[in-house]
Amino acid sequence: MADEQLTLPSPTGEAAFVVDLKAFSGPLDLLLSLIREEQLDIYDIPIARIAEQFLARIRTLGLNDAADYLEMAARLLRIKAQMLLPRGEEEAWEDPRAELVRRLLEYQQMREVVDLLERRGEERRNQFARTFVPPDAPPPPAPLALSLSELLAAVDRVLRAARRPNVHDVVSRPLNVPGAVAIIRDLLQLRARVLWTEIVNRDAEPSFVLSTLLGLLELAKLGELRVHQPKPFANVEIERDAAGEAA
Amino acid sequence: MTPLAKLLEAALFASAHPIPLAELAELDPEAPLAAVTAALEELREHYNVDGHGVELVELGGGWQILTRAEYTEAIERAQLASRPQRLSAAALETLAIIAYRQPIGRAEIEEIRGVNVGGVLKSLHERGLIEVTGRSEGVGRPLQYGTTPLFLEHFALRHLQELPRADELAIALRAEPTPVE
Amino acid sequence: MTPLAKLLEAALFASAHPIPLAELAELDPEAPLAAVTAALEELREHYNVDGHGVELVELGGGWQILTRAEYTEAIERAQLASRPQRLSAAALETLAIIAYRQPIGRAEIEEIRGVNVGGVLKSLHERGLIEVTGRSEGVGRPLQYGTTPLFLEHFALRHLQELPRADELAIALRAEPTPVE
Repeated sequence: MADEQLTLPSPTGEAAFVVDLKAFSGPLDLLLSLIREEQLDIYDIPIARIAEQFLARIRTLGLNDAADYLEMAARLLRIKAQMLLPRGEEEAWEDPRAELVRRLLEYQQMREVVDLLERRGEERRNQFARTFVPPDAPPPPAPLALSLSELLAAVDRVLRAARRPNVHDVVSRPLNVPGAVAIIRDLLQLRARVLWTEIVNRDAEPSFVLSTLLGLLELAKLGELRVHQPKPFANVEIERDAAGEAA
Repeated sequence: MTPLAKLLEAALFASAHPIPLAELAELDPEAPLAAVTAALEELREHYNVDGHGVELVELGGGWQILTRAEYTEAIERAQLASRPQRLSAAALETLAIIAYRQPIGRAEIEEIRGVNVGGVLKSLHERGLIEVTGRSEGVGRPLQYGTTPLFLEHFALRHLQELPRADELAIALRAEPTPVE
Repeated sequence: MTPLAKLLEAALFASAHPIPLAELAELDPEAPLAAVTAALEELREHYNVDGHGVELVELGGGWQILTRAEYTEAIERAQLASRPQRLSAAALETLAIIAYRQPIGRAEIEEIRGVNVGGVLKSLHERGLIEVTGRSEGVGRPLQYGTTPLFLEHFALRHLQELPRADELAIALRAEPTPVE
């Protein structure tokens, strides 16, 4: 886990100091530990007092640059102000602390799970699994379970999720191999050698890519050109075949 | 040991992760499932009674052989293996929330923890303890997270149901905020 | 088994590599070398006489516990037979984007999906579903990806044009039986 320390530049520009955020895992943690220290009733928090202590603590811990803590401080001060408002009709009064209490309880509940995970994790940490597995030939990968409808559902998800839903339509356009053959022939008339990327640009339609590919293969078969890829993934080089031309 | 128990032992020894029962059963297509579980029990008994340095445990949705805890220190001292780093409190809190509320989005986790969890989510994801399970329907269709089988393995849980139910937790929001009198 | 033999078993199980005798001896600084070799012999005997799925062997200057050869075939077969692997939602979405927009670079995919797709691309590539088709003209000439013939084969498509157009798709996907009200 990343070391959760923040190096904060001191406002006066003096030596930077390091705040150990590990002491508390967040503002709720700090708040709960204050409540525990003071042995307060979580359902009836003296909000003015706790707000004051919270502020004092984040000041001494140097946490006042940590936005999450500041946000909580502001929240406490807001609640404190609301508590001071005249209540009016007692029945309609909603305790401004209610939401905070709910969050504290929820957080405390989560901490209980953390304790459990910590215990179990520590037990597991004390046992080693097998690490040395003698090098066998890797078995062929298991067959892939994947249906077309799953793929299409994924397309649908992407379409609906995309910020700009501009996934191209695949246009059912017939392949135009003769057209591609003509283009390739024209290019090879001009130059003895062309690159694949010079024929097919990056946003070419799949149908054009396929047509070009088929056209190339056709012309190679006819002996009009040679297709050459110097290394895997390299650009494909297409050369006029002098022998074919002569023939 | 029975031939089936020996076969299971061989497979379990060869694996760095728990093997699900269904996969163990495939080792011998002719063995009924009951025979496989009986052989697992036999193997576990054998390790316990006979006195071995390892034991057979059920966790992470499968079965795994692990060294006994009493030898950990000596093995680590001899630098033959080392224990993984402990998770930080921030990571544990985030995992606890995801384990209970999955699928859950980042904003909801931050709401419960009261802090930004971007960095923690990233590192939990890199460790393979959580995964993206999809997107929610909400505004911006935020990513949803869930725990992985490795999470169970890491905390020696057989399955997620082994975690106490929310209402079984001690302070499980048992007392509703008392109405103001 | 003697305590020393159990300790050796645990260490041999947990170690990431075969362990030379000298290193095994460090496990218990008080045990004389003769005791260590005797304990190794005891462990080997135990595996042989008692009938185990594994055996203790000395290979390449170190000791290791290995699966007995007679079981390796069954284990490999079971791995093969193990349930076919599914693609994660993240992998499927990435594959879908590549299928419809190829050739496409990683940055554009990430722009659409809103998350890092490096790992997903790698695993789709390893599975042979996508391939590098070239480099784009953009800054840094990033790699471009496209689907492979295996991709078509897997979905029993003759060519990419057989994929439904995006607007047809919306209809097809809604054609699921509506729940009875």
